[in-house]
Amino acid sequence: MNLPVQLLWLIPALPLVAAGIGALTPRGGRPIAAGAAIAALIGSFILSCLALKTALVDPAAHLTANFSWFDLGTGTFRLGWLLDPLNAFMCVMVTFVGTLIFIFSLGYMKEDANFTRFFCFLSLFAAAMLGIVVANSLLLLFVSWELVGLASYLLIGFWFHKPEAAAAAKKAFITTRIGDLGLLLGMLWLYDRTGTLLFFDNGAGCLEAGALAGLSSATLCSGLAVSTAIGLLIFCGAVGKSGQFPLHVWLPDAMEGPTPVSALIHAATMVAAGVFLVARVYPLMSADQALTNVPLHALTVVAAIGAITALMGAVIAVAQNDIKRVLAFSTVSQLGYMMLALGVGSWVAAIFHLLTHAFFKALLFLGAGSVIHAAHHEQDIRQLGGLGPKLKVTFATFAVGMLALAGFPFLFSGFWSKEAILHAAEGWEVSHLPLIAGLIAVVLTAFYMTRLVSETFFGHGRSHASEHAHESPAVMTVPLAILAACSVLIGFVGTPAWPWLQSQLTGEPVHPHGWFEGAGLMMLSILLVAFGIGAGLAIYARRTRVTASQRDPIEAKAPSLFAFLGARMKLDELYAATVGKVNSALAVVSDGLDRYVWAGIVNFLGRLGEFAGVVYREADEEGLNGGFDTGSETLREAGKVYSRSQTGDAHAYLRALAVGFVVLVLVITLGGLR
Amino acid sequence: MTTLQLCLVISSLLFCIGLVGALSRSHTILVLLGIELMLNAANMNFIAFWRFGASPTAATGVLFAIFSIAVAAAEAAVGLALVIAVYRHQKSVRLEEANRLKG
Amino acid sequence: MNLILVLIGGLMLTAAAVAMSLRNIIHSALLLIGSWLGVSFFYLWAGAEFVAFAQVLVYVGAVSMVVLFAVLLTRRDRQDVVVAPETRTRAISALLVGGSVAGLLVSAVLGTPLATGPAETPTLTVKDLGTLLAGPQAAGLLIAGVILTVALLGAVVLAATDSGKEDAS
Amino acid sequence: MNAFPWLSAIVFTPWIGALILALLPKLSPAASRGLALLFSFSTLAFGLLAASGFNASQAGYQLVEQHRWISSLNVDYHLGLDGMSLLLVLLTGIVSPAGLLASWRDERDTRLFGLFFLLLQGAALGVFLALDFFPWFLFWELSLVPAFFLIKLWGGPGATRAAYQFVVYTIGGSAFMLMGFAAIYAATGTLSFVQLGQLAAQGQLVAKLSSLSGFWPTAVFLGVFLGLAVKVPLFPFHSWLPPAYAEAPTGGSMFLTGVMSKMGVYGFLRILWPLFPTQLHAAAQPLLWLALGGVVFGAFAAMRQTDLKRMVAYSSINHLSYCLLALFAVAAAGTTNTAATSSALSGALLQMFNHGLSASALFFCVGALEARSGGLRGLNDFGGARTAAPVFAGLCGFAMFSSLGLPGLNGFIGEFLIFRGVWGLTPWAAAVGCLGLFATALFLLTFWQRVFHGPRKGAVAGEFADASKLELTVLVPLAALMLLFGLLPQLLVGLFNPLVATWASHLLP
Amino acid sequence: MTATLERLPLLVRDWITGFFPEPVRWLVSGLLAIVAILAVFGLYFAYLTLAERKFLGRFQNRPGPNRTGPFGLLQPFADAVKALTKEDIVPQAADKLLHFLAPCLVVAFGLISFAVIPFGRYLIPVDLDAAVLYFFAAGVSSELALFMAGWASHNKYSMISAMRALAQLISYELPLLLAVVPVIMLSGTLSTSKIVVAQGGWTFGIIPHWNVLTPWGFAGFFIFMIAAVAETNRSPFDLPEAESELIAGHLTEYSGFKYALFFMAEYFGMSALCGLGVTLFLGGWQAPIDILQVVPSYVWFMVKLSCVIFCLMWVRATLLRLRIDQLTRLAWKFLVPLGLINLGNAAFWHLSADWSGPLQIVRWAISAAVIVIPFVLIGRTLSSGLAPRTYRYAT
Repeated sequence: MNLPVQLLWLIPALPLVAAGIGALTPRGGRPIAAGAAIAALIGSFILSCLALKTALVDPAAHLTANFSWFDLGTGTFRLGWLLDPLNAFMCVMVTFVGTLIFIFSLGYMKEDANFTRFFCFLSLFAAAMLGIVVANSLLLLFVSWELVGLASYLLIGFWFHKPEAAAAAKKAFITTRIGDLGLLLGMLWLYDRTGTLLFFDNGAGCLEAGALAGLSSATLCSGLAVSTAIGLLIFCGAVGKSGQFPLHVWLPDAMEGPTPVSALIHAATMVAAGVFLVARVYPLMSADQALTNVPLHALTVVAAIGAITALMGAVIAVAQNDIKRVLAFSTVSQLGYMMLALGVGSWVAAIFHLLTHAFFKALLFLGAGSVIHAAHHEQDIRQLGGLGPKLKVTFATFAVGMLALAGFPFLFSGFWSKEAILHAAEGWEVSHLPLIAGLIAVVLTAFYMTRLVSETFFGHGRSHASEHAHESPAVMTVPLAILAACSVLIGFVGTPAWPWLQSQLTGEPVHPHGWFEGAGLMMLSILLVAFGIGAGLAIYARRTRVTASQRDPIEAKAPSLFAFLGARMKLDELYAATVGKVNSALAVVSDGLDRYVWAGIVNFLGRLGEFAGVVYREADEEGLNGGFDTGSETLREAGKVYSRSQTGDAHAYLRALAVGFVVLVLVITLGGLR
Repeated sequence: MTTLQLCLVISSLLFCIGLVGALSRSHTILVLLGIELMLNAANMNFIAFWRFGASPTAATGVLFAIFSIAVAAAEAAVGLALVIAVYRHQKSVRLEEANRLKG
Repeated sequence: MNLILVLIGGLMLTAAAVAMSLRNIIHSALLLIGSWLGVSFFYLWAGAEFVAFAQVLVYVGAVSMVVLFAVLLTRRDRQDVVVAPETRTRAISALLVGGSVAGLLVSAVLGTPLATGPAETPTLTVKDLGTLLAGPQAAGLLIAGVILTVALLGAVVLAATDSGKEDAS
Repeated sequence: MNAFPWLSAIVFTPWIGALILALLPKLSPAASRGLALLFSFSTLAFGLLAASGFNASQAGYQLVEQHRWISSLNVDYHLGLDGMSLLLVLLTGIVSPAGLLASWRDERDTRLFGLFFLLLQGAALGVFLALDFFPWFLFWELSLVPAFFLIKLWGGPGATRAAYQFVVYTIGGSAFMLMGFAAIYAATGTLSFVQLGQLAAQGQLVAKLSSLSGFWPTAVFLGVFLGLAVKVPLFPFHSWLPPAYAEAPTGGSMFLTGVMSKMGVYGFLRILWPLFPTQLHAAAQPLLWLALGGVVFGAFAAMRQTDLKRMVAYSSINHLSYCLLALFAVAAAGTTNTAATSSALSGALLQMFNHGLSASALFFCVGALEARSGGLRGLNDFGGARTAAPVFAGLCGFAMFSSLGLPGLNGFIGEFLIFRGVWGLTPWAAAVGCLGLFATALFLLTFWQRVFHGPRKGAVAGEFADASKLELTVLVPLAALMLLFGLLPQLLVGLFNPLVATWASHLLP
Repeated sequence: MTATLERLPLLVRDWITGFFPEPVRWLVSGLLAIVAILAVFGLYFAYLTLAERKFLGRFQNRPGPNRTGPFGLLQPFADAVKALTKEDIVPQAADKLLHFLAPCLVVAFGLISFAVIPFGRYLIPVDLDAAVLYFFAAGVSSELALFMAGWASHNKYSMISAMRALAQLISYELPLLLAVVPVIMLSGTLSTSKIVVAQGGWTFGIIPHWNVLTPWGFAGFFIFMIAAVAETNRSPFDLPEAESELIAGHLTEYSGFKYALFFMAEYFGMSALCGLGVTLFLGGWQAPIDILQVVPSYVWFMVKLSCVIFCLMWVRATLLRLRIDQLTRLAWKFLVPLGLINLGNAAFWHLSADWSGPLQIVRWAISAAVIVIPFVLIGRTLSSGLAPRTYRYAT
């Protein structure tokens, strides 16, 4: 049984309907909202599996279903669905991980008053993410992309009565929107150049050869290929969404949301969207690779950003004390890995890591959620400790996740995907700096994860909360177990020995390379992992923390460095001092212009009018009236003189008139004057 | 004597009757009435010249007569109002007594 | 043709002459009205129907009324309407002046060779007149209207009782 | 279509309502409210009827009514409906009843309020339908009178000043326009938009104006431009707007922003552009800067406002400037890029409609907040309202996200099309304009965060009711329309697309 | 059949003139018209007096004259015999000539007005081009007779009443003319026959195109009728004959047949003015409905005339007499301004003649507003401060 691509829209539609149901359910209807959400996502999962099966029939094909959205001038604007292995895998991953997170939330959010709304938002979140995945149009993708932003806004600010949560939500939305503006511009440019936003449209799509050739052949004034510029603008969106440097600042703050939300954001939905986007438009991003005379390749920038982010995230994570923040920065770091992989040309490795990371990061966040739930919402690792014996299932699964993230050799999925990335970075001709950054990050990752586990689960409880912790209910632990199992197993679909995933993604057979082809690098990384874990154990597990106020061993050695890292390299402060200042200055200027300049001009004109009125009045009174007065006076004087010839007898006048008339006529006629 | 001349003679006589009346009577109202008669005589001339003139279609004479009648009406109204005003001041309607501009 | 004219003229002139010589003002006013009616008959005879009716309307309807009112308003008792006879010198001088003017005019009329126009009465409809008045002669009409209005206002102002001023004088 | 004068019915039915209200001085407040609402709804009903008889595949005027009016001035009573008019008539039909409902609880002389409101509605409809300058200008100026009284009599404490400023400023602009049209009339002897448009298309309008004197084409263009620019308003002719919108009663603000501001944009599209294509083309570069100024400064100035109504007012400046941005970009570029041109124009038309919906909904929400807090509407007077009134908060959020252009809601598609078009014509303008998009999101979210999030404080600390039935009656249909037109823009685009296609293909170089 | 009936009076005239030689036929024809008017309206006058007495009786809940002949139908003749046989008294101090002339003139001027009224499609004694002007010229002349009667009687009541009558007539001349001018403007002629023709035609066959059925015409008709009542000195404007103040006004010193002549002149004047009103506003001899044209036009005219006169009787029976200052105030402050506004209104109507479609409704609305709003405003201003009279000692 296959899923025809025309019905692909059902995958995002099901959770969307669930979101609608959740929105309309009153607060009391908990089972309805939650049931609808979970059932819809399970339905989507089944459909996704069917879609995957469909896609794998011919992995190289791009199945599309396009339709007209509205008329535009003489043409129409079209949207569509796309089915290929890339998004089929993504669908399966998102729905599967999402389902487990939803189930976990049943337990985690049990006591929250806004339970129904939470599931409504979760469904919306999942629907939007699935929309991104199945879209065959950059615009449809953008629409879903923004909806993801909206859903994340709502979920991060779920506990909006906390000012921090509200602020974090706003920060997430605004920060990602900055990137989105780049994406929007890129999209506009792409649309303008190619006349379509459909990815694949039987050869007419914007990711197909015809369009790409046109894009990469055109250059800007600086010599940059248009495709490079568009690619970088689109990448801006990914930077914002995937928490890449320099727009990563929202991601740690997003921990203000409920933990399942963090899991969803970090594992399945939001941050993965950026990586997915770059992978989706990879043909466009790499269109300039063939050009040699351009100053910059798009992917070079991607690799650089990825490397910086990977390293920076790992470094900052070392000095965090909040269990979720450590995980958050690890996510930043891991996403940097993925971008790095994309940048160095191996989008397949990036997707592989995206999939494995989704499982173990979900596992870690849910585990952390379980811990927090058990410890009565205590998140500071210095306050925890000694939870291992009390939370056995949580501890075991968390440990699996930690090992996967740290890249513990062979058994865990994280190892394989990370190896694939490092392998790709080694093969990059441009520079080896990304490889070096990656390797350093490997050590740090192993180290801070060991620190996290040691502080949380070893030793003994350092607070009332951790001492009285008890294991979470089965509704929370079962998803943990499933995820743990997956974290182990998922890695084996893409080992160098059996690169099934890679071949399915690219649609062409990838030959397994021998065990020893990349053995040197693998050995190096194994050593580095071992070193990291060893160092961590040596520093944190051998002598466990006794009291919560005790200083961190590293802090004791380098207090200023630790404080700097703990404050996330002071980037937030930097932004506040630059971007924020400029922004508010602009606002002040605009407002001032309005209040004083424009209003001032208008008022000035008004005053001018008043003044003119005064002037006219004066001129009227003094000039015109004065002249008339004088003239009248003169006339009156003249009249006085003339009036003396008047006697006042009307008869006399009349008689004079008549006599005068007769005399005049006689004079004229008789005098011959005619 | 043509008809036109007859008309003109009649109007001339009417005019002179008015003139004599206006000159001989001392009652202001009668003086005014005399003047009205003179105006009427003039109007008759307009009509007569229109009737026997070169181009009766032009109707200039008729129009002139109409305007003249209108103005005569105004004249009568103002004149009689003056008579009343003067009478109120001087308790007399004799014209020769109304020779002061100050009342 | 001329007979009618002579009849009308005789009636009119007689009425006017008698009116101008009567002592009772009321009677002379009423006789003058007769004279004015005669003028309007002359207009009718000449074919100027509209002017004739206007003449009746204005003179018989309006001016005569104003005259009668004026007469009645300027008397203290009933006998005031019979005025004293005029002085002889004045009458003689008036007749002299009037006679000379009449002689002058009549001789001028009779001594001037006047062209005679069409024997037929010219037709002039009210519509033609209206078109003329609203079109080429509109300025005249407007001015006449303004004059009438001003005259009316002036007459009202003049005739209106102003007791304060009366006392002051 | 039969000969029934649909368009006259659309224009005059509200006036008939006003007349009835005027003739029934003893009417009870409830009855006069109901009557006013009934007549206000007539526009929507007639508009939908007209839309059902409207041939959407045709670009020209339909349901035309043309009657000789003043023969000596060559003035016709000429009404016509094309896609753009229909769009705005429908918008008026939606916004006006909502505006009346917004002031439903205002007890101050309801009869007079309804009367003025209906007068205003009829005048605005007349502006959208008249095809001859004479009736058009009559309607245009007639709309000022009721608007003035609505602001002055039912407005806030600064209403008198705001109302005077509004009227004087607008009349000042209109005076220039009137002079311009006087010159046009002197030169051509006609005031019909259709005839003038044909003249302009043949280049004769400028020639005839030039025959008066060389500077007339430019002077007339500037005059007409000023009249329209003040009405929209185009930055920097906007300083009347924030006080007027802020001081007007809620219903008035809704109508002002929802409909009256569209009159200016409509004028730009209906008059200035067809009549003066060359002048507009020549002036388009600086005008583009002004429009951008409106986009950017409007958004950033909004960020500084602490009065919510003023904030929304500034957002209106920002949103309307997008429409003008599109038009000026089209005018600046000429005919080179048909796809981008039709995109920009479609976007501008959509934006007009969508801004009408979302901005009036926002004003309604602010009005509702004001009603709850007893007149307070400062940014810092609220907090945590979402806890107290979740449904109201949700609906308000709908309006807000629609206004900031969230995809899936109606605001997005217009802005997208505008930016797509502007990018194709003048990329730098689109890039700068993005700044406005960003700032819009910033201030709207600040609004949302301060008022609805955080702990309950300020006016919300005490009793704070959730959305009443009345508010639901207004907001739910509005929200539904926002969603509907966001998902199916074809419903609107289909009305005017032939028109846009014609415009795009008949541009002067 | 209808055509024959319509032409019946003409046929009779031609039949009679046929007995006379050609050169004097025109004279005979003119005399016939005079005789016919005298006969018809003499009879009409006679029965009007009867009708008025009967109606007044009914209004006052009494039978009215019913003894002379069946239903009192012979009463007018009895009255005539009585008037003829009464002594003719002339006061000692009277201006005898004028005293005699006055009743003769008043009847003569009353009669000559009939010359220009179109009684039927073919029935107009003199079809003058300036007929309306003629009518008013004839009308004003009767004022003179009134003055003569007042002056000649040598009686201060008569004199005062004559002065009052003149003031009243002059005052109401103006609204009367102002009401007529719009009709002339709209029909573009002064000829009464053409004015009637201009009101021909029906919308949908049932709504006649009479002037009264337009806003300006409606207002004009009412102004005209009010002024007409005043012009004929009828109640409530019968101040000159206010018996409580002036005994019988200018009629005080008249008796016998002279008195009857004044009485007759009053009724002739009323008939003539109402006839003019019918001509100008009510479509003259035009039938009210298309299909009713089978009835001869002169019947329609008389029916309309009788209806209007009946209304005047009704008014007389209903309304109270005005005071002299109220009377003049009504004319100058109310009717004249309204008439002037109505003039502008008619001008608007004339200028908007080519409005069609919905503009017609606008035209009606504007026109109605132009007349209704001033009506209300002026009415309110004039009646402000006037409360219903209260009687101090009555409860």
